[in-house]
Amino acid sequence: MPRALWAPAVLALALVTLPIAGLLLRTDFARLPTLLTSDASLHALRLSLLTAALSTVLCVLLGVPLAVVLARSTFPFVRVVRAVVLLPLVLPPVVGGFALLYSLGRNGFLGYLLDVTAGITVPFTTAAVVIAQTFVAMPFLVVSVEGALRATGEDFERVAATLGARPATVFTRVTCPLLLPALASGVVLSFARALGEFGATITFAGSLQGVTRTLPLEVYAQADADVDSAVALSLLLIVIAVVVIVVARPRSVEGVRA
Amino acid sequence: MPRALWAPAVLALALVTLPIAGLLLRTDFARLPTLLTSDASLHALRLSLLTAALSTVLCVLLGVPLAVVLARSTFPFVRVVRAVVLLPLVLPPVVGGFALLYSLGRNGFLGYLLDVTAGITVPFTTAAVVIAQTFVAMPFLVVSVEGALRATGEDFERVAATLGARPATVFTRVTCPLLLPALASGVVLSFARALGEFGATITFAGSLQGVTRTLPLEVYAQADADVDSAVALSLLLIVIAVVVIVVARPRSVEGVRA
Amino acid sequence: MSGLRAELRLRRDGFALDVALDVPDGEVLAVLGPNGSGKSTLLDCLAGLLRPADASIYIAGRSVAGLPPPERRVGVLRQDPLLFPHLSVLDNVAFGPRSRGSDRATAREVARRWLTEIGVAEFADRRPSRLSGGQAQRVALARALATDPTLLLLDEPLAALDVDAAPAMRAALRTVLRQRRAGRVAVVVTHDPLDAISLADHVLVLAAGRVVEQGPTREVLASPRTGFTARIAGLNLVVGEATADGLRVDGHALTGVLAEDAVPGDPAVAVFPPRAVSVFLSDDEPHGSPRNTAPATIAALEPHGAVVRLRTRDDRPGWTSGIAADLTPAAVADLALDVGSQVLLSVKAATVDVHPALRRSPAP
Amino acid sequence: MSGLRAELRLRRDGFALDVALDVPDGEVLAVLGPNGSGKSTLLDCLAGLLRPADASIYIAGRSVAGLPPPERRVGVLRQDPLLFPHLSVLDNVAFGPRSRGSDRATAREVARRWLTEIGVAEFADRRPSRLSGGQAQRVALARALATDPTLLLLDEPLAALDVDAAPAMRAALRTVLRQRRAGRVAVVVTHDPLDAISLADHVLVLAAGRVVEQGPTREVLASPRTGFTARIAGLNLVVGEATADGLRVDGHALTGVLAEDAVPGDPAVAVFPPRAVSVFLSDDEPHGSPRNTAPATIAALEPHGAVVRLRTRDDRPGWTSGIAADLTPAAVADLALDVGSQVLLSVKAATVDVHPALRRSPAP
Amino acid sequence: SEERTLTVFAAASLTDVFTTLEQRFEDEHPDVDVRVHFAGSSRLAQQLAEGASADVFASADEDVMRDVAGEGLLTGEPTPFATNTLTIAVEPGNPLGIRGLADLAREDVTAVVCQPQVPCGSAARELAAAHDVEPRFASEEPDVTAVLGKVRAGEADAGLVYVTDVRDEAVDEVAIDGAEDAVNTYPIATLTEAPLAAEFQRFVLGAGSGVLRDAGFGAP
Ligand SMILES: Nc1ncnc2c1ncn2[C@@H]1O[C@H](COP(=O)(O)OP(=O)(O)OP(=O)(O)O)[C@@H](O)[C@H]1O
Ligand SMILES: Nc1ncnc2c1ncn2[C@@H]1O[C@H](COP(=O)(O)OP(=O)(O)OP(=O)(O)O)[C@@H](O)[C@H]1O
Ligand code: MOO
Ligand SMILES: [Mg+2]
Ligand SMILES: [Mg+2]
Repeated sequence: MPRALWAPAVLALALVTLPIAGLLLRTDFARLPTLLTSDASLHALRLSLLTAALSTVLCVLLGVPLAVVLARSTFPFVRVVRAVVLLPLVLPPVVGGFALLYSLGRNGFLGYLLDVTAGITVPFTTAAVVIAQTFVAMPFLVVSVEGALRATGEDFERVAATLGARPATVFTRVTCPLLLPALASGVVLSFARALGEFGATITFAGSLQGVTRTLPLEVYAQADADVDSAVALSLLLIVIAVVVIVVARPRSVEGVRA
Repeated sequence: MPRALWAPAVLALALVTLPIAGLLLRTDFARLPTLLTSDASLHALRLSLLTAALSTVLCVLLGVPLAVVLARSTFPFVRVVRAVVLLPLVLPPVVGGFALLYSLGRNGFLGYLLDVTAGITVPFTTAAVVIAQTFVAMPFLVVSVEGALRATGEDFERVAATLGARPATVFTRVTCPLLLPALASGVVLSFARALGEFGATITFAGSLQGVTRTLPLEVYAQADADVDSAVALSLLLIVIAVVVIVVARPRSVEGVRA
Repeated sequence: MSGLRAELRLRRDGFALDVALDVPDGEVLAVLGPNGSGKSTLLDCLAGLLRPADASIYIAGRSVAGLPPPERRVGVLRQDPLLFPHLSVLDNVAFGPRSRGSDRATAREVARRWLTEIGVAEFADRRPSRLSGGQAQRVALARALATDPTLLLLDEPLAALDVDAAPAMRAALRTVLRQRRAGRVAVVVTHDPLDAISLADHVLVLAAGRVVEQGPTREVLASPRTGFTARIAGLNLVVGEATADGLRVDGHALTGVLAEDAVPGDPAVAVFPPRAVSVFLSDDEPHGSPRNTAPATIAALEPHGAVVRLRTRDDRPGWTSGIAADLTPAAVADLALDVGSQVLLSVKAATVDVHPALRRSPAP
Repeated sequence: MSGLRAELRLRRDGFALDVALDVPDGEVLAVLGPNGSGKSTLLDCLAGLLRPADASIYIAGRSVAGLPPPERRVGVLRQDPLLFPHLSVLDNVAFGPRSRGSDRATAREVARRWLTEIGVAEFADRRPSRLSGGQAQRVALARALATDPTLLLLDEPLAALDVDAAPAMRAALRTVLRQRRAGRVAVVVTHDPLDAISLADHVLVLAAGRVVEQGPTREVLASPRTGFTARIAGLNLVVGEATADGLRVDGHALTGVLAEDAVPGDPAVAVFPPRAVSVFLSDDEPHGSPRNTAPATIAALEPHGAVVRLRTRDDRPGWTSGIAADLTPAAVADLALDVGSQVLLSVKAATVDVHPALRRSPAP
Repeated sequence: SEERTLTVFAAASLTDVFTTLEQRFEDEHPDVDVRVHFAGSSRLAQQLAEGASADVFASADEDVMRDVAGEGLLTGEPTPFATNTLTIAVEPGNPLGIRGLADLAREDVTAVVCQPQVPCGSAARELAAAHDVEPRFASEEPDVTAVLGKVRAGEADAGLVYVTDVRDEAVDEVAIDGAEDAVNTYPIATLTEAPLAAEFQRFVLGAGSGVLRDAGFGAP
């Protein structure tokens, strides 16, 4: 590893750590317990963890198959499909929210159908939050996993096939385990993206305590009135994140070959 | 590839394409030219492309070295550093904005120093936008690149070293080329994240036309008053994205082995 | 119809493969050829990893050209071991049986048996990344064998093995290939003529993607028609029945060194290089250590690199029929040898290897 | 002091490597040993890819144990070709010269020369993924050689090569290794005794991480002290001077087949297996094709697997001193051979290979 | 001559009028570029406290202006320049027949409101409390434009907004009896000593008042 890399690496680290240090410096630790246990905070935290977890699960269940199809099929239109899948990445989240409203909202073509046939309205529900988060987060998972699939190549999958493994077995016993590190990064990225989702959520799902007001919305709302409480909530999230990353991630992310 | 994957893959694709179809259905194509050439739209578009490009460059310059250090060094504290680097991922962007404000703002410890010694105030400038975007987008690059580095292993780097290549040569002529597909995904992801950045930007940089009001902020501001113009802007972004992805991405992302 | 029958045509950049082959039920085909002649490509086609548009492949009478690998019931050892990095050695070998429907315990049991057979049982719990080159090669061989396939495809199975391991593996492979029940076929790519002789009934020689020689092992190796085959083979092969101290041919004895798994009374092949055959004039019988001395008539004399290769007529009972002997030009001149000369051939018993034959009649 | 001197101790899971070696300036060491004995591990330590805490390594008098690979000026061919997938074959080979400071054009020129030398120039513009196994192996060899290192480390350089390519590569390697100027050393891992004989001055035999034999090639291979060495080698080696039709030893001739690159008048080694040596009673000289018949005295007789190995006394001028001959027990009984018997040894010229010797005096 | 820049921070509910005022002011001063930054008043105040530079601040709430004054950021006295009251925005034609605040509690009505942290939200609460009704809201939006947006998009049947927000045909208005029980007073103040800042403030208080009245704002 070239020495010269250390300087930018340290700078990069500083860019991340200094602001977080700033946050810690500003934290009113005395008020922390009160702030964290306020009704609004607890509701938002619970809702955020729940919806982000749900949408991450959805991202994995839907995104991994999509990534495999993109990486392994040879249809000519795959390239176009890949471009389409990445669109939510570049769409400003608020616009993503409108896109969702226009399809699943009361006046959207799907939403209208759902309303008329099943009496279901999606906007302003927790389901809307999950859908919005999945919409913005899934491309992150697809990109990570597809990249890894392409990098790993098909050699091991071919070997497995010659040993008699059918596609489903190859997928579960070879593709997935070898994909684990990338899948782990993908999960971390999409969970993070879902957890931080703001624009699409507020546009498509609104902001009601306990139903659709996730932590970023709560923080945004509180930020006007009571920054301390927003900061306190964030600290809690940081602690959860560090625990998740340090405890759960290393085994999988450090890879099979380590 | 197991057949069973097609169903969820198609569902995933629908989740992404239907909302975008909804957006297209609602677009007022007649007004499109007028909307796209409005002053506010052009300012926002120019500012967004500029800042997202700048922060992507920063992400690459700082993030790749950091990823290499994380993947290749054997210091015991690497695991903790990795956790810290991922924090901006889980921090709600608005809180990230506060963190930046608390360190680089007028009353932040660094901001104060900058103000006193150089007379520089960072917040509410275009620089602040770039910093905010870099802060939230860099972890995406680091995660993609580090994952790929671990997956590739060090075999080729070792071979290069035995052929007499010094670390810098190994890095530029072996590590980087082999990393290209992952780097390309990382760049796409972090550019996308930077382009969609809202919460940290509005908190740390505000929303002033031509200075800090990027496209997501403009879209948010316009959305309620003039949805059509927001949608028009988004369409423009989508077109840019499709062009970038279809034209520029395949060669690199489809990988060296393809 | 059973066995393996295939016709393949494939283009790949500048390279074109065009092969037709036919391996009867229960037999083994060895594929020889220079680097880049298409041996691995041929195996990939048979395995279904490459699917040329222009191909017909029948395994045990079933057309498989359109089928994906798992439905072909093949077992493959590729040139690169490619052990699954995320599985232990044991689970790598158990992968095949598991995929073919065995439960975990049974599959592991099978795997353990094969690891023991191949001599790498001690590494069962290791990750593949911690094996040496030869150890990995052996584990990959065990993994291919453990699938118990209808068509077994082995690409250089004994490469990277040490001098102790190679013969042991060869004997193990021979056991496996001989035990194979009807309806089974194996194709083995090798650079070593000994593998062809000791493992295969048939030989196919490839050059630049085309078949240049094909036929029963004994015939192809004993009378090679191309320079390449001659260089890798050009061995004398004598078919007969193993005895305690060598081989019996048409009632005549040929003393030699028995391979470990050769059983007296069973069909066997004696192998010795032309350079090991000494020639004496008929009236000058030597009295020395060479156990095997018998009369023959010279059929041909031709230069062969630095030496002269002499061939005997195929006109007598016993081992001296159709034998090649390499002599220096000086020796040929000194003994005044010519076509039709009556000579005594002598070959030291220590240079004669007696291998079990794969079946009673190795010819088609 | 120059050459290579190393003492290494390394533990890796259950495996322990403990090796001391010393290769004089300008010479070549062959490393032999069973699979998993630590050959590749030893090479990795010398290359700097593994850095055991307990190691001292001197290359040309310079301590390199603490240095990373590029500062050791080594050139390495590892067991797996590991060609850079993102570079063409040409650029793979040019990588070393480029890294050592050549400009792009010069590096490519050097690379092209080596590709031609190794016979794979036609693949210069291909991606490595489109090469056959043997082609990739050869490109990797060219890449290692192109670095022109002080210490050249080759791990099974001739594995995966076909019968035509292997001798050609061996000859090419021999040329390279002989041309090497003072201050250069090479270590070659191999499973083939012929590589050791034709390429190396010294041999080191590893077993389970320890050195079990070490010394001049001729001595180690001619009188192996371990079963393993005996099985891989146990060849007769006779040192002398090449002649037009073989070798001259102490003024006596040994007729044989000259290797392509052997030059009459230069030092050379004749190699033939013990099983090729026939034994006659002294009063019964044969008149046949064997060109080489000369007297000897039996020094020892010992069982050696299925055969009896006989050794001659080291008491006469000419090639029959200290020679091993393998006979079947029946032959020994028949000729009533015993220690002290006066015999005639006979060996067919066609079985005697004459290789150029690496230097005038291969013993220390 | 070089173009001078004037930065104005204005409450989100002033978006339309201040956009008009910006235009007019620039017409009168061709060498001036006015940049107006619209956001919720409290967010603007916070940005000012953290170092955002602006010349003029127009807030939708007197409490917020007091906070900014408390930070010592003002260079002049805050002056009230407009008032605003709440109303109900409904879909065009009012298909659900909403008649007042009480109807916002109906099961079949999806209503949205501002979050209580912003002036329009606190006014809404005040008004509901004064009228002793408990409307059911599907969402508490971060500012008033978001509320209006939800009604415009047809996702919400009704939204509590300022009377000044319902001037276009995309929504209809249902006036609230007794809306004046919760009145917002809008103060304006300068933040720099720049003459242009004072001039802009004078402009809003003078020529601007007509524009404000036309838009539905009350006189302070
Ligand atoms: N992926 C590929 N694309 C194009 N050509 C290829 C590809 N792989 C191999 N080839 C070429 O096809 C020919 C046959 O290759 P193949 O691997 O079958 O040879 P082989 O007989 O197995 O050789 P070896 O003994 O070296 O393993 C070679 O000339 C090789 O260069
Ligand atoms: N990464 C590793 N970690 C632990 N043990 C290892 C590792 N790699 C190899 N070994 C073990 O170390 C021993 C020596 O391995 P090495 O690769 O040096 O053998 P080798 O002599 O080169 O064998 P081969 O002829 O099969 O290539 C073997 O027993 C092997 O199982
Ligand atoms: O104009 Mo406000 O500050 O959204 O109530
Ligand atoms: Mg091959
Ligand atoms: Mg090895």
